[in-house]
Amino acid sequence: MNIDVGLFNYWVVVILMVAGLYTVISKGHLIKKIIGLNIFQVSVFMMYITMGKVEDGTAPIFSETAVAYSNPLNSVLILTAIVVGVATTAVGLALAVRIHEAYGTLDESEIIEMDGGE
Amino acid sequence: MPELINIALLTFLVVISVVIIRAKDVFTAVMLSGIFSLLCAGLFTVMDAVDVAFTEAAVGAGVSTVLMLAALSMTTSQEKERPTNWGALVVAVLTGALLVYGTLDMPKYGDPAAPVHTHEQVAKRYVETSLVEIDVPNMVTSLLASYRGFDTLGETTVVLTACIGVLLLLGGRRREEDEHEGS
Amino acid sequence: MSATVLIVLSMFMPLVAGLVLRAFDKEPNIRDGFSLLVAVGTFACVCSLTPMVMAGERPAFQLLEMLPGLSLAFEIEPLGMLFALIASGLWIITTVYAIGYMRGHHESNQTRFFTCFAVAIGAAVGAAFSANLLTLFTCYELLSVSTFPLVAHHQSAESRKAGRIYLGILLTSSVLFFLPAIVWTWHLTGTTDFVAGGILMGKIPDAAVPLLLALFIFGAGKAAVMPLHRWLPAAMVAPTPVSALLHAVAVVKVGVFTVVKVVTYTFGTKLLTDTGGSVWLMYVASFTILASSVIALGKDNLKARLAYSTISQLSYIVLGAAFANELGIMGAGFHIAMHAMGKITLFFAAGALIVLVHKTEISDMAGIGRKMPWTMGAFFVGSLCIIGIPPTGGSWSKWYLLMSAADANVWLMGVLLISSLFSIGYLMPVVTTAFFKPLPPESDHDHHDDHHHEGSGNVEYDHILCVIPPVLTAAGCVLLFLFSDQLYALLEPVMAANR
Amino acid sequence: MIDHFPAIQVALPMIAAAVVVIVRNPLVSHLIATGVAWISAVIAWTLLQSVLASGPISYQLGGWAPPTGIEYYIDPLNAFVLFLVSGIAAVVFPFAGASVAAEVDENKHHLFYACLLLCLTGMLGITITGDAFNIFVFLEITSLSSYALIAMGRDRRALSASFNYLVLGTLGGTAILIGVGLLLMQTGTLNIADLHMRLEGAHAASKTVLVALAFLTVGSSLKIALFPLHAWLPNAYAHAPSAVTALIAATSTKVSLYVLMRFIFTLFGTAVVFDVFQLQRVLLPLAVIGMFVGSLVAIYQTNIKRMLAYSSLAQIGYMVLGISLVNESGLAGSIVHMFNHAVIKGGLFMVMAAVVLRTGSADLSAMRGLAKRMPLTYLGFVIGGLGLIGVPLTAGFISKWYLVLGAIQNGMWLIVAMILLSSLLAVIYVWRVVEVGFFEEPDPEAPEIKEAPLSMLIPTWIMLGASLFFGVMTDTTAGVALEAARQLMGAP
Repeated sequence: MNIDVGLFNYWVVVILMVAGLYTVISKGHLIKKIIGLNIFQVSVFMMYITMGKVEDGTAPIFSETAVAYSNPLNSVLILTAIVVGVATTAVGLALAVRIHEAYGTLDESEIIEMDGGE
Repeated sequence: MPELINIALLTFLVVISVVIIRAKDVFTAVMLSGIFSLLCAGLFTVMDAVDVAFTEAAVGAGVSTVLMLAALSMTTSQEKERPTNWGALVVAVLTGALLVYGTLDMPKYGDPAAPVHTHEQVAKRYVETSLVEIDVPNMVTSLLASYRGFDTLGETTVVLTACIGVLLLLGGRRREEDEHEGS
Repeated sequence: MSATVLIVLSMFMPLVAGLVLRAFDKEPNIRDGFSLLVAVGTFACVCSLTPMVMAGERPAFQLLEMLPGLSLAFEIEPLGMLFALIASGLWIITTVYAIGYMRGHHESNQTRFFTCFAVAIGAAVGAAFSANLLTLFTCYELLSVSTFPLVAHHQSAESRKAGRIYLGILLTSSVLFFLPAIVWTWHLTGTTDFVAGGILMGKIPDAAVPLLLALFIFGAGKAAVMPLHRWLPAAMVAPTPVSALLHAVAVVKVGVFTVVKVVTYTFGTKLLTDTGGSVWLMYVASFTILASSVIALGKDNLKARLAYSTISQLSYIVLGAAFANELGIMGAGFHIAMHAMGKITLFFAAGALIVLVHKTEISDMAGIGRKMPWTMGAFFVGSLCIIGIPPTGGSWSKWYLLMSAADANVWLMGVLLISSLFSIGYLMPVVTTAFFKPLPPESDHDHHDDHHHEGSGNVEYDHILCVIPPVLTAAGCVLLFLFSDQLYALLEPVMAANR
Repeated sequence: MIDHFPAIQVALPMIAAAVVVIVRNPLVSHLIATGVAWISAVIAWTLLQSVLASGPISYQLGGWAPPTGIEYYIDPLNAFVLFLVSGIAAVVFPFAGASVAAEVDENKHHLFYACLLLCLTGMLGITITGDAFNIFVFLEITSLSSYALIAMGRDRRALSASFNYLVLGTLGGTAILIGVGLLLMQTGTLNIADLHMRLEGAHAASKTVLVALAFLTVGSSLKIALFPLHAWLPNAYAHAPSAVTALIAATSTKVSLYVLMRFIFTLFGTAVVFDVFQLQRVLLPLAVIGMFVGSLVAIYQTNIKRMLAYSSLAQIGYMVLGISLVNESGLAGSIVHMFNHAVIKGGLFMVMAAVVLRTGSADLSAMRGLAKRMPLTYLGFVIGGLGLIGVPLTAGFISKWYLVLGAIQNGMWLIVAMILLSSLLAVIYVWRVVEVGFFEEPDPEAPEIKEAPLSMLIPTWIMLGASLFFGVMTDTTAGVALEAARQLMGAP
């Protein structure tokens, strides 16, 4: 059974991006911002993978039975991007820990207030 | 059939993302983001990206979640109440609208004739000749190791950078604590 | 010595000397002696270039290429020669005067003073020799920046405020108008070189001529055409040697020099007369002449009065350029020299009054002429030169300007005549007050005596150093009258090129 | 050997970073970092000369011809930027010693230098590569190391500034990732030259390409700190360790600007960007607003590092303005200003590093009468300040000349006035500092302040000397910029 999903995938991906972006901008808790960043990035990954899919294709590993392969390039790019994402998360979290030590809070507006509004 | 799984997973993801936004406790949000990553991994498998799915499950759902939990244990998981930030919503939705506009000229999902699959020297070449040129059945591995090996080197450097960064930030910080209290 | 070496020496000797002077911070005698030596050397270099220029040569020298196709280059033509002669010649006298003034007045930061002074002269000579607009602009800006510390010399709140006005107006006008005018010229013609007869003919739409001219005139804020004149009275907080040489000679003359240069070598007088592009400027200059004369009449502070007089006299030169005919250019060139000699005399005298008897207000100067006959005598001769009465040089320049006005715009002859009356009105009362009003009894005498005691016996020496210069320059005013044919011969080629 | 210079250019600092981590000794780390920066600069200079003499260099990594594999593609533009980045690093790295010793814990020095090297690696990688995705990877290397470096500032505000930068920087990086993805979807390739070829065809005006352009522009603008996406910059510059500010302020935004140029001119091409999508209509107003907002806010700052940061915002406005004039002179102005501003601002931040080292503060009040105590350092500030204003004989004048010429060629007189007016605002904020240093007396109760150490003075003066040198000898800057602009605008 094949349903023509058309562009549906992309639209959902966009909704996820919006959710991630909103979390990053609007949430005060620094770690929650990082979660938002993650959601944003993962949805971008999904966009790449979605475009790499070929109808009736299989995973890009050579086999005798395959009719078509999905695009390996997209997978490779996203493998790299995932690592980059987690690296950013790690540095961000380390910063959050230090900020909590220095300010005693992780709330963005409180930190801005303690910095004298700069 | 895979399309149905696809739609179901995507719907789930949207629901989870909304719950994450609304979660009062960051701990909950962290756990949910782990689940989010796992579902993504599932989705990647459906879309034939098994290597990515594996990495996402290990790194996105595993490592990231552990790191976040560790960070939370050192800080606080309570989030201050904030009114809905309409400005942020507008920015985010506008960005989304722009992207949706951009999708209108995109090739359909799974279209084998899409340019991304038909470039003679890129995707087609990888699929058709990598077994001969590199002699590894997994095309993703061939790409990672050879055709785009330099990205992989860059990726390794990113990890190195992150490690150094975290060490710089957190290494031997016990001694400094007093100083920072004072500043 | 070859011409190139001489050009380089006359510009860079002052610049380098300025830096070397810093090393003698602790040795004021060596420092001041060295300053004087460099001044004499510079003048000698400039002088030895003069015969070549008189003979029709145009010594040139390209320093370096600043932008692809645009260089920092120098070429000496008669106007620049004249200006360089005035600036470097008067520098010697001013240095002598400054030594006396700065010591007599117990000024602090004297090393900075002499350093910046030397750099400013280097910049002025560079501007005089510049072969293209870009070089002129560069020297113009260098002059603005190097004279700022001189204006703000006293470091008091007042002088810092004056410094801000000074630099603010000069930089703003030059960057906002002068620079785009140059870039526009470059865009239109592909060159910024000074070429006898102009470069813009046929390259610029007629309607744009007044606009471009306006950018140049107001860009050269140092010419103090109203409404960009405010910096000049503000700059009077500087020590008097600065007012004398820089704000009566070097700085302001760079402004009007730019105007004359642009009219003769960038536009060409023919373009201006054909299109009528400079008519508006005649009226603006006339207004400036009259308005600032009126203001000068109302000033009691002598330096302020002289400052407004300068604004008025500068616009004579601008007016001569605006007439854009042979006699106008000749008159403008003449007046650059005559006004320099006359005005520096007046400022020297005013400074001598400040140092020796602590007088700044004209109303306090009753009878001072009897105590200081040489100083006030020089002041009188200088006044004649500014007003334009024989036997002083000023009469020649006024004459040429009048003749030029008769050709270009008869009505403006009236402006020239009326303003001469005004200048009699604001200069002569100083002389009459000094000579014919009785000395008030004993009022400031005590103070003067105090000065004698604390002045560590140097007073006589200061006295001489402050009095000789105005007498010398007053003599210069008369000499310029007698030897005006030399000046005419020098400037003749400029007229010929614009015939 | 010379054939492999492109690869060595990036690989050398990368390997050196790993070595430095292992070595652990602060002094040796510093020496290695300095040496590597010098070698990098020499390599970049060689590459630049070779590109100018014999045309663009294409280097295939792993031996796979593009677009199958990743390509390094060096033309006059990025050869120039490579030289800029490595040249600045070569001056700042030796300079960093004294400042880092005072501001960073000694047991972290080796990590700090490793981070500096990685930052350099990333910037060189971004600049040299001819592959759109590769840009993203190296951009993240630069970003991650910058976050860590900025957070090393002594003040706790460095931490929040760094976090802020991390969030916005990641958004910017991800936006670039989205843009690259959309282009990949439309063309199937990641190689910039190949992308350009394929975009010229039917896809040129598609909605997807437009959105890709939008995301690439926004992504790089975030990194450039183009108004109104500049929120991260002032605090990051103000609170980072002084040596880091000098390096990042001089190079990081410039490299991002290079990326924007590369996207606009090489990837999409002027026809698509300016004729079809009219990007200049967005960039031009933003650039002008940025010029004024930056300068006006700078006037009211009391922390001089912050003041210089806002001044950077204004200068970035100039550079983007040059791009949006869409002619050779404007673009040349933009490119040459990239270089000149890097040298000038680098020098100024180095001066501030010396001031912070000696007085412990970057506040205006701490600089009272400082010209007497630290004459050479303070004279440096004057030279740099004059360059910032764009006085003739300084590098800043050259850039202004081309920008004004570009605007006049388009007949945009209002823009001419804007460029000049905003450069006059620079006079105000620079002069404030000059006046305080020269015309106010030092606080009599303040402890005696010595001139900065030679290890700082010499590099600072090399940098400021360069700003004078390149103000009069313009063959290497304006000459190359004109050539690069000519090629970018599509002249044969």
